[in-house]
Formats: sequence, C-alpha cells, structure tokens
Amino acid sequence: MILKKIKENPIVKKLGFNRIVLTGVLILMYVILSCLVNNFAGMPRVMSALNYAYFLGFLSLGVTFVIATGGIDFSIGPVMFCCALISGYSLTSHGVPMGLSLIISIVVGVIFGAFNGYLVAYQKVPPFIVSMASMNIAKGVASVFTKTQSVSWPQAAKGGWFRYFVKVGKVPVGIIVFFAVAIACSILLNHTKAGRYMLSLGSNREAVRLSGVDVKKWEMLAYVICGLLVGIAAIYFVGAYTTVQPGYGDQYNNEAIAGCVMGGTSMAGGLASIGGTVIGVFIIALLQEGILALGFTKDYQLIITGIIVICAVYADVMARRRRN
Amino acid sequence: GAQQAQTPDAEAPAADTQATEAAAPESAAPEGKELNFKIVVKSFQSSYWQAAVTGVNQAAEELGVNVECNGPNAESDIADQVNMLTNYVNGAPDGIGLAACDQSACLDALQMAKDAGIPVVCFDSGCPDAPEGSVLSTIATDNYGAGATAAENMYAALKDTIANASAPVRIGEVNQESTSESITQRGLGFVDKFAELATADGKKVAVVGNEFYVNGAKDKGDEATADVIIEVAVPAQTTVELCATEASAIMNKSDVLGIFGSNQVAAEGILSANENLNKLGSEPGKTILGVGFDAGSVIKGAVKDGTMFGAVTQSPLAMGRATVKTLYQIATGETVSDISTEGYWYDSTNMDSPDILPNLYD
Amino acid sequence: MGEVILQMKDIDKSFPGVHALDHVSFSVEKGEVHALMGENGAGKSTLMKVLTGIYTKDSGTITYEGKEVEFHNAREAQAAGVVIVHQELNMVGHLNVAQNIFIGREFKKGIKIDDKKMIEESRKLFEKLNIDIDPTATMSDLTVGKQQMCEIAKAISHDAKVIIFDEPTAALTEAEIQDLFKIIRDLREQQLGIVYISHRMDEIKVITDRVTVMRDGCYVGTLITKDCTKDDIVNMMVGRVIYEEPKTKSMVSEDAPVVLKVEHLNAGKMVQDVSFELHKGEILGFSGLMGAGRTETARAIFGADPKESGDIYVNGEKVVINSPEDAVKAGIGYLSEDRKRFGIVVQKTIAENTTMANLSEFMKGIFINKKKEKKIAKELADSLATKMPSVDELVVNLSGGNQQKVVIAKWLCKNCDILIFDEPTRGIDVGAKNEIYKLMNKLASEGKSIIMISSEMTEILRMSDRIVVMCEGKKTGELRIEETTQEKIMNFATRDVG
Amino acid sequence: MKKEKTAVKLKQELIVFLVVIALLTFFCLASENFRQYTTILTIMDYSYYIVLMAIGVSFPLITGGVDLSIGTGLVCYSLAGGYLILHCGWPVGLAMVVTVLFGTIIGVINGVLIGVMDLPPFLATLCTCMITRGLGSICSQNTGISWPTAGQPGSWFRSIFKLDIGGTKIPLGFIWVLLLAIMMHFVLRHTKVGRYIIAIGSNKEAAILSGINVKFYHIMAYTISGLFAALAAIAYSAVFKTVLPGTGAGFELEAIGGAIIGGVSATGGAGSIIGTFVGVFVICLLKTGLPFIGLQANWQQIVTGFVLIGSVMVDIIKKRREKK
Ligand SMILES: Nc1ncnc2c1ncn2[C@@H]1O[C@H](COP(=O)(O)OP(=O)(O)OP(=O)(O)O)[C@@H](O)[C@H]1O
Ligand SMILES: Nc1ncnc2c1ncn2[C@@H]1O[C@H](COP(=O)(O)OP(=O)(O)OP(=O)(O)O)[C@@H](O)[C@H]1O
Ligand SMILES: [Mg+2]
Ligand SMILES: [Mg+2]
Repeated sequence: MILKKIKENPIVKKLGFNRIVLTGVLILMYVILSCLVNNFAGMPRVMSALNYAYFLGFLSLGVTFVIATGGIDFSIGPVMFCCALISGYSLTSHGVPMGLSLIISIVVGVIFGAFNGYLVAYQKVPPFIVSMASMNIAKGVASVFTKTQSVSWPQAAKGGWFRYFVKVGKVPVGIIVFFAVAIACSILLNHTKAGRYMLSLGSNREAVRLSGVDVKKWEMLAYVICGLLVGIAAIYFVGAYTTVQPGYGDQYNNEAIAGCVMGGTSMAGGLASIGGTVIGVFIIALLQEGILALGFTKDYQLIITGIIVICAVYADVMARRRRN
Repeated sequence: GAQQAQTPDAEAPAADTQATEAAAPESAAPEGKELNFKIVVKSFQSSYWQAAVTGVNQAAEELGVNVECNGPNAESDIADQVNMLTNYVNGAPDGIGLAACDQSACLDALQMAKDAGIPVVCFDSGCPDAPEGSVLSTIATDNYGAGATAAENMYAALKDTIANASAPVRIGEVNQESTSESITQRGLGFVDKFAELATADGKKVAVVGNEFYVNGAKDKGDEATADVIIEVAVPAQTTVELCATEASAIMNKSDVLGIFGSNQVAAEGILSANENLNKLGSEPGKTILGVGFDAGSVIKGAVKDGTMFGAVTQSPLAMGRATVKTLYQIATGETVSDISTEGYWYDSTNMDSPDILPNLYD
Repeated sequence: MGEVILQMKDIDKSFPGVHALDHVSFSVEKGEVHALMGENGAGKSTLMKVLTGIYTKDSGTITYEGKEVEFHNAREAQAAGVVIVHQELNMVGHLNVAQNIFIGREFKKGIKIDDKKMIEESRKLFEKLNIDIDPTATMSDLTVGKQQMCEIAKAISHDAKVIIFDEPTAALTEAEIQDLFKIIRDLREQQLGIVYISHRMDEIKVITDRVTVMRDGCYVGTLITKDCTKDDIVNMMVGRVIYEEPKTKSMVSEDAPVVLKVEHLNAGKMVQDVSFELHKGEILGFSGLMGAGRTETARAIFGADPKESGDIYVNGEKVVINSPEDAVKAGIGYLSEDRKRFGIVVQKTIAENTTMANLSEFMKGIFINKKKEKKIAKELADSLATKMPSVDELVVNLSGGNQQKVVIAKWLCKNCDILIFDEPTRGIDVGAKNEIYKLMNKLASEGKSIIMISSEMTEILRMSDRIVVMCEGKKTGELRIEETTQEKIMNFATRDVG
Repeated sequence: MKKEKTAVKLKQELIVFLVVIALLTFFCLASENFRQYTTILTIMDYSYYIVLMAIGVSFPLITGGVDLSIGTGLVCYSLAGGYLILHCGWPVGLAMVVTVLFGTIIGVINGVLIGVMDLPPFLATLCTCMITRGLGSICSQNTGISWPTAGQPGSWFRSIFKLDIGGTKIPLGFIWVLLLAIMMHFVLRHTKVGRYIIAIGSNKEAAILSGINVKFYHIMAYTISGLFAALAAIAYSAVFKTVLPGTGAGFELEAIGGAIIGGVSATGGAGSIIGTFVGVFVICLLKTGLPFIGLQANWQQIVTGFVLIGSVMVDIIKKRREKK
C-alpha cells in the first residue's frame, strides 16, 4: 500500500520508480563494498570503475536506441574493437594524425551501424541474424586490415592527447563527456521526432508506417546512432586500456545489453530509458570493481550480472503483467 | 633495474594512507607484519600458468608471505587484466608480480603503482616501456631465443632431408595469436633461425602466410624460387579447434617436413589435427616432425610416444618462485636485477633427465 | 429452451484501474441462443474469458451442469464442454487446417501424431457443416473469412455443450453468415447452449432467443428477443435513444470538383483495373463482400502495398505514391480496418498517438512541443467523446472503440483533405458509431472528401453519397445514393466477373 | 496439392544440399590437398559439435526464440565433465552422464525463465550465457581441461566418434549425428512436442487458447537445446584435445547460422531438422575449406558473415516474390 503511494507520488513518477530503486542499489553496493574492502571508498577505485563504465556506457547508450526500435545488436563489442583497430592501425602504421584517427573510429562505427540498419530496416533481415553476421565481418575486417596484429594506442605523454578526453591528471574528464552524451541521447529519444518515431516503431511498426512516417529511415537511424556511439566507445576503450586485439570484443556485448536492460529498456521495444541505462552501466562497472577488490575472478561478476539482469527483467515483466 | 622508489614520494598525489602503507614494509615487514604480494597472471587457461601459480605458492609458503593470484579468463582479455592490476594497486599490497597480456595496456596502472610506491616484478613477459622505476625486475624467458632453439633442433633433424630434397620443401608454424609479444617473438625466433640455418647450407628460403610474420622476418625471400618455404598461420581466435583447422590445412600439403606450434594451445591444435591426418612422427622425411612449446599432459604424452618430435619448455614453476623471491627481496631492501630464464629443448630421449623433468608440468 | 446449463453469479473482475466486471450474473439454457450485448468495453469478452478460464475471477460463482466449477485454463473448459470462438482470430498460420482444428487434442499412433486421421476427420466435419475448405491447405493461405469458419468448425468439433461466439461474423461474407446461422440453428436443435456476442442488431434479431445487455461492466437486464425491438436493446445499452435512418439524397452535386482520381489501378490479384473519382465534400462508399479487394485497393492507393500500374490524380495533378509517406504528403489519410495491428501504437500515450502523423506541426526547433501536443490531443479526444482518464494514458489501456477514436483523432489532427475510412465502425458500439457518423458528415460538409469502406449495408446506405461496389478485385458497379437499393448492391457484389 | 507442398519443402533442403555439393566440388577443384580422405575426417570432426548444437537450437528458434547460451554452455559442460574425470577420478561414462545432465538442467532453467517467467529469450539466454561462462571457469578452476586422450584409461569414448580400425579412421560420429538428426526431425514433424513447438512459434496466443500447455513446451524446446549442447560438449571433448575456459562464445553463432541456412525461419514457426543438418555443413565446409585455398582465418569470418546474410536474404526475396 505504502509502496503504491510512493509510486504514485508525482516526483517519484517523474523520476521513475525503477530508476530510483536502481540508484538505491548502486549506492547500497558502494556502501557495502566500502565496508567490506579496505580503502575502497577512494578516488582511485572510482577512477578504475569509471574506466570500465565509459566504454561500456557508450555501448549501452548505443544499443538502447536499437532495442528501443525492437531490434537487437550484439555486434557492438566486436565492432567497437574493429573501430579501434582500424583507426589505431591507421595511426600507428600509416601515420594518420591523431585527430583524423579518432574521426576514422567514429566513421567506421557509423558505417557498421548503417550496414546493420540498412539490412534490418530496408531488407527486413532479422536483427539477430544481422548482428551475428556483422560480428563476424567486423572481426574479419579488423583482422585483415591490421594483418592480425594488436594495436596499442600511444600514451598521453607520447602524443596520445585523446586520452585527455578520459582524464586529465586525476580529473575524470570522461564523466563529463559521458553525461553530456547521455543527456543528448535522452533529449534525442524523448523530445525529438527521431526519438518519438524510434520508440513508436519499436512498439508497432506498421501503425507508424501507415501514419505516413518513413519508418525505414528512422529505424536505420537508430542503428546509425548506435554505430556512432560504438565509435566513441572505441576511443574510450583505448583511452583506458590502450590495446585492442582483432578477433575479440564479444565479451562486452552481453554486459552492454545487460546495462541497458537493467535500466528498464524493454526488449519488446517501445520503452527505453537513458537514465536507467546510465545507472545500469554504473552498477555493472561497480560490481566488476567490487568483485575484483573482494578477490574474486571475473567469472563471479559474469554470474552475478547475469542473475541481476534476470531479476531486473523479471521485475519488469511482473510489473507489466500486473498492469495488463 | 635497481632498488628504488621505496621511500614514499612526498609529491606523489596518492592518498596519505596509501603512501604510509606502501612505506610500511620497508621498516616493519621483516620482523613483524606479514607481507602481502599480489600476482596477476595472463590467464589460467593453460597448465603453464597453473605451474607458475604452483611456484608462486611454494615460494610464498617458504618465505611466509601472503600471495593472492588472479588473472583474466583468457589471455586476450586485456581490459580485464588492466582492471585487475589497477585493483591490486588500489589495494596497496607490498608488491605486485605481473605477467602482462599486453606490453602497453598496463602502463597507466604501472604508473599508478609507481606513484603509490608499490614495487612491481614482471615475469614471463616484460614491459619494456614501463615507467622508469616501476618495474624493478623482469623475470622472463628469452622467447626469441626459445623459438630459435626449436628451429635449431628441428633443422638438425631435417638437415639431410632438406639437403637431398629435389623439390621445394615446406615448414609450417602455427601461432595461437599474433598479438602477444612473447608468442610473436617465439614465432619470429623460429622463422629467423630456421632461415638462417638453411641459408647457411645454401638453400633459398621464403616466408609466407600471415603478413605480420612475413613482414617481421629478417628476410622474407621469394616463394617462387625458394627451396624451403616457411608457412606461418594464425587462427582467428584462441581456441584449439581453430588452431587445429589451420594446422590441418598446412599438414595436408604434401611437401611439409616439419611444423612448429609456438605455445601450448597451438601445439595441442597440431596434435588435434594429427588425429585425422596421422602424419606426425619422429622419422625425418617420412613423417612430419612436430615441434611444440611448453608442456602439459597432452604434449608430454605425444613427445613421449614419438608423435611429437620434441618441444621447448620454459620453467614457469621456477619463474613463479623467482617472482615471489624477488618481491620478497625488494621488500626486505635487497637489490634485485633482471633474471633471464631459458627455454629447454626436450624430446623422448631426455624427458626424464633431471634438468628437464622439473620443468615438465602437467 | 430448457433447463439452465450454465449459471454465472456475481462475477467480479478488476484489471488495474478498470473494474471490468461488477457483480455480473448471466445464465444460459440448453437449446437457446443467448445474445450478449453492450457497448465497447462493456465487459462481454472479459465475462466469457472468465468463464473459459483464460482470466481468473476475483469473486463470484460459476455453476455448470449443476455443479460449481472453476476452469483454470482453456483446456479444462474445453474438456468440460465449454468452448469459445474468440473475437480475434487464433490460428497457427504455419500448420494446415486439420492440424489447427485438432490442435491440443491430436490423434496419436504410438508417439506419432496421426495426421491422416486428422485430415479424414476434418473432411468429415466440413462435409457435415457444409464448408468448402481443403483440410490440407496451410492455414495462412486461407482468406480471413475461411479462417474464421475453421475456427468455428474447430469449436463445434469439440463435442461441446456450451459454445460461445464472440463476434463471429466480423470477418464473414453474407453467404458465410447464412451458413453459420444454419449451423447455429442445428446446434440449438441439439440442445446446446449458445452465447452469441455481436454488435450487429440485425443478426441479434434473426438468430437469438434472449438478449442480455451489459453496460460499463454491469449487468443491465435480459430480454426475450422476439418480444423486444431494436430500440429497446439500444436503450438498455446506452441509456438513450439512437436515431438512425438512411441517406436518401446525395449532399454533393455531380459537378463538384474531383479531388481524387484513380485510373486503371492494378495491384496483385485483389486489385484489377480499378478506376473511380472522388468529389469534394463527398462520402464515397465502397461496398462488396469480404475479400472483394476493397482494403487492398485502399492500401494500394495509400502506398501501403506496392502497386503494379495505374495513375492517381489529386486535385487534377498526377501524384506518385510509393509509400504512405507520399500519400500523407498528398493529403490522404487512411484509417485501417485492423486497428490493433495497423492503427495504434500501444506503448504510447493517447497524445503521442494522436500526433503520430503530424508531428512536424508540433515541433519547436528540433524539440517536440509536448504542451501543444497534449492540448490538441485533448481537444480532439473531447470532440470524439473518447473515454479516457487523460491524454497521458497509454492507448493499450483503452477499450477497442476508444482506441478507434484515437486513430480517427490522428487523421483529424493531420487535417487530410482525403480520408479513407476502412471499416471505421468495426467492433464499435452503437453510441460511438453514431458519433463517428456525425463526425464524418461534419467533415464532409467542411469540404473533406471521404472514402468509406464498409461491410455493413446499413452503414453504406446511411452514409454514402455515392457507392462503388467491388467483387473479386474488380470494380463491378457505381451507384448514386438516389438510385441505390440493397438488391442492386448485392447484384454487383456477387456479379460473376469471370 | 499435398504432394506439391512436400515437394516445395524438400526443395529448400535440396537447394542447401546442392550448395554443399557445389562447395565441396569447388574446394576439390581448387585445392589438391583438399582432395583427401583425411579432409573428410577433418570436416566431420568440426561438424559434430556444430550439428548437435544446431539440431538443439532449432527448437528454440522454431518457437520464435533463440538460445545464445549453447556456445559457452558447451564449454562449461565439457569442463565440468572433464574436471570430474581428471580431478575426481570419475569413470568417463559417468562423467558423460553428468555432462548431459548439466546441459539439460541449464536448458530447463532457460525454459523456465522464458516459458514460465516470460523473460525475452534473447535476454534470458544472454544471462545464462554469462552465467555458464563464469561457471565453466569456476568448475575447472580456470584451467584448460583435456578429456582422456589415446592411451589413457577412458579414452574409449573418443572412438564413439572416430573408430580406428587398423590405422584407418572411420568417422563413426557421422552416423550418430545423422541418426539423431533423423530422430529429431521425426520429433519435430510427427510428435506432439514438435507440433506444439511449431504452434508456439507460429502463433503463441492461439496455442494458449487451444489449451496447449505453452509453458511446458517452451521448457521442452530449451531443454532439447540444452541437452544437445551437452551432447555437443561430449563430441567436442572427444574430437579436440583440450577445452579452454572462457571460450565458446561464437559457437552458438555457427550453430544458429547453420540452422538458418538450413531453412529454419529466423522469426519462428517453420524449419526442418534435416535442413539444419545440411545447413551446418555449409558452415563447416567454409571453415575447413577456405584455409586450403589460401584464405587466412580472418577472411573466413568475413565470408561466413556474408553467407549468413545471403542465405536469409534469399529466403526473404523468395517470400517477397511469392507474395506477388
Ligand atoms: N487484459 C486486460 N487488462 C486490462 N484491462 C482490460 C483487459 N481486458 C479488457 N480490459 C478492459 O476491460 C473492459 C472490458 O473489456 P472487454 O474486452 O470485455 O469489452 P467488450 O465488451 O468485449 O468490448 P468490445 O465490444 O470492444 O470487444 C475494457 O475497459 C477493457 O479496457
Ligand atoms: N490476414 C490475411 N491473411 C491472409 N490473406 C488475407 C488477409 N487479409 C486479407 N487477405 C487476402 O486478401 C483478400 C482480400 O482482402 P480483404 O478481405 O481485406 O478484402 P476487402 O474487400 O477489403 O474486404 P473487407 O474490407 O471486407 O475485409 C482476401 O480474400 C484474402 O485472400
Ligand atoms: Mg470484446
Ligand atoms: Mg477490408
């Protein structure tokens, strides 16, 4: 009863009950971890968690758009690596200037986004097939381009000025960029035509088409935006971790999608929350930091993330079932 | 490297508590408080790392220190390893042993370690670009040399066959991946040494296959006129079955005399491929001579029964022990330096000799 | 008429925010056809779903054959002899007709399903019911009408004691309806209890024995059909008198300007060489039997389906329409016959659905002006008397009729000059129907031109200024309202155009 | 009329079969080394585990869902079984039973998550994918595991798939997977389980209203998938020397790709197991054949990606034509 009252509260409604709960979970996790682990509650841990949150966050934001249209993209991880590899290889082996390399990274992401989007929107190939294919293609292309070599981006001191997008000294500049992009995404999704149509067509494509809307264009745009964000994610990945290898990247698909779904974006399409995605990603990043600090291997993080996502989605399913 | 960076750097912006804790071992450790070392390995996938961990634990017990080992799921999970390393640095241990998956990815974390006054010892693979003073010692096998050892032994067995060959012959090499420094060095070491030996005997050598190795070889030669062709294959991902696919494509060629798998997974891939092809053996010219790297029960078994001609093993156990010892020495104020370990050739004849046996882990 | 076979007492059922059934009582006797009527959202389907175990009731009792029962799912109800033909088609498109009819109770030979026997049995069933359908045909290849007949056959084949038909005729042709009535009468002979839900008053008069009326989830009353008039029923349904009479004279002069001209339109089998003109301020009725190709014609004009050839002129100028987008740009709006699938975006609010076609009008720079959006949506919803808590409500939470009003509001919002209304009142109650009729007339008088596709003869006769009749994808006739009779339309609609 | 229909259905399988023959011919002509008995052995080796996974995953695909957990699941089950043999001294037979049970249980869990708890298949299996990946590493204590190899006690199980008669190797496994394929083809076509799984994929609402226990048959579909992933795990362990933790992501794509190429509808409701069986060989041939004509591994990925899109496009275009 009280719960219901809280839910009906206009402020809570505005912020979204789920998001408030999620934020609570995030804070609780942080407090518990700080109690359990010596000097957990310091800037260095936060910085390390942020490193993980940035690239994962951009991936998650990107895939939020795709899932909003009722699609799915699990090529984002390998495509991110492909972006970083092609641009990085251009930088290190072809002498392309840094600025241009960063643009190349984003362009590669956009090209993959457009490729996926075209096949899904215009050719009606089911999204999961498209992502399976482009996952392979991204790995293959990156590998061919780099001659199956890993690429290491330069350190900040040695011309890697792009790292100042991630942090300057001990200041996490990346968080500002990340929030700025997230806010832009949120506005795009909730207050512009593009967002309105993406969400609507995710809910009922035919109805939107018969309203005289060029659904193909908007659907494809969602994938392109996703590609763009994946290109940015690539920059943040190498900004934090320096090196990428061809043939990998799948491990990040799951976590990115998990972050997005945990935040309340519905796999059925039509419902998406950028704020939720952001919190979801932070939860995953904090979890990963916490698990390591507690002395466990990454495996436990995967298992816990899996279980959390199942719970989050189940809660969502139950809520919707109660509503209907 | 020399002993340094032990005194807390007053300018280091690290938190005060960390600085004090990092400083603690120097004065207190030997007498009172137990030392805490953290070890980051590349992964636990192959028994090579298991052996290293065993060595670490042995040394820890002997010295009475605490160690904690962790490593990513796979050697390719670079980001995971960086996170682990950063995490350990944040935990302010008395020292960190690191087998870096990637040379440059760890640099930021190493800088952090340096700032926090935590000594780092690299083992298995070095970090040549590490910030001055962060890595105090590197304990690693000379991988280029180990690859060369494999080539020398294989060439010695094939010398006559190659000399008498009327048509071009082929030597294969399977590298699990072409991204890890240690594996590429091994691969190149093998290619260069083999080419060198064959050229010395008046043969023309060409390197084909994966472009990185072709371009990285000292002399890539010309395939059309070569007498000896060295073909290098790299599977798209680190799985046994992909290594096996590449291996069978090479071993199916009729002119193949020998094949080298440059780490445990690649060598096991070659053996998997041989299940069907049945071409490996220890008779030069008649069968394909398979040469592996590292140990493990599968490779050991194959070497023992002659399916695999021989292999080069490193001593991960000794490396693990040395890592902890070195960390201990640093903590107790001793001066340390780099330690280079060797690759040992073993085949069915010397497997049980006392030099080799301790290095053949399961 | 005979003993009571089924008795529902004090059934209560709430959905979040909707009290769908408020202590409703209802009973069926052996050998009667009992009509269940009520406006959209009155709770008819819900009552029947409670009965057949698809929804669980909050309170109340169900007595069946003298015993109190509670079915937990459709299978239990079927097993006990209570079967339902649902309002929405429920066929498994990838399976064949026989497999569909026996789904859930296949004949088996060991562990193998005996498909041969199922086909045999279906054939027998169809022969008995005088239905011409091949049991081996894949379900998705059949026309909607035939699919509906399969569904009815399936229900009958259950050896049921109570059969519920929830708007069975919505997809049937006149001939098929007559067949169905014959079947229902046979079933009545066999002492089955039959519940018949429909909005079509004529049918109710023809086929049912008693009528139970519901309003807003409440039981209103039960009448003996032959003792009451249409108006009595309608009164009970809405609590007011509805006035309905045919149009006798066209409101549009013959020389009114032509706003839409379609010439030699071809699109697949269902649209063959269709030509017609639409005048300004006119309501042009499209009549014909189910499957005549009217929807296809409309969709082809609107660009929803590809067309092969043909020219379209809007206000005398030739326009190229390859997609709904082109059509909307040319000032054409289309209200589809299947609003669930093609009309509404269920996850979005009423306001958002209303502005779907005309979002550009609500932009402030690159942002959507949500205030204006809500204001306009509210005005439109009010003018259509849409029942809703607020324009922020999700459309999914509205009843069918109110959803239809939202779709209409969408096109009114777009302010299109040419409107194609495909079955605008399908599944809509009498009260709302009348409002929609008034609205169409108002729109026409304001100079908008309307194509109205309808399968209800009364609707065609009442609303149209001119009538185009189609049969099997061809236009077979065109009549001015003054010269039209039902017989003439039926003549054209059934004309063999071989 | 009926005959015509079956003819059409067979045609799909026939076309794929012809593609397999064409590929085989092409590789034989292009590479001398390919034309050897041992190549057949190699292709067979690669096919077993993919075919088994593909047979299993066809069922979730036909329900309109998907099972992304089979790849990491395979590795996880195999590691668990291998661990029991190597470190707990269990006899191989018993370990195989446990392996199969393990897979079946994960399958049931997937089924419950999707069928009973109504989670979207993508998400539920994405989560179990993460969980099995973690579990696999934990089971094996993070190390690669080899099931008994020739000469060791218990290596008999390898001859289930490859019989060695006086030096000649016989790919016995082909017979088993073929028999399993035929069996599951029968299950799909002629038993209740198959019929209802098709019904669920074609129109879930109708299936529910027909009184079908949709939850149960959903669980069945995913259980079959889990069971076959476990059988694939045994095949994989028998064919390859070592199983590595942390791998397996990507196997499912080959299996799903094979099923789709073989005519399983990417949107559910239709498919044939024999088609799946044949479809997998297209993938296997590409995988084994391309290195023979000198295309490095990275090109294989690109080619496989395009083949997948191509095969779905052919289907889509065909349907579009039919509509007209
Ligand atoms: N699953 C559901 N969840 C929430 N509300 C529902 C659900 N099903 C029906 N309702 C609501 O219950 C009320 C009764 O709906 P019902 O479908 O029974 O009406 P009906 O009389 O069959 O109308 P129609 O003639 O349009 O078919 C409506 O207000 C509807 O919105
Ligand atoms: N859902 C459907 N599935 C399969 N075929 C369909 C479907 N809807 C329509 N058709 C096909 O299109 C033909 C004509 O469609 P439709 O019945 O809608 O024509 P119509 O003249 O518009 O009739 P009405 O408007 O009364 O429904 C049908 O005979 C049928 O073959
Ligand atoms: Mg109803
Ligand atoms: Mg129609």
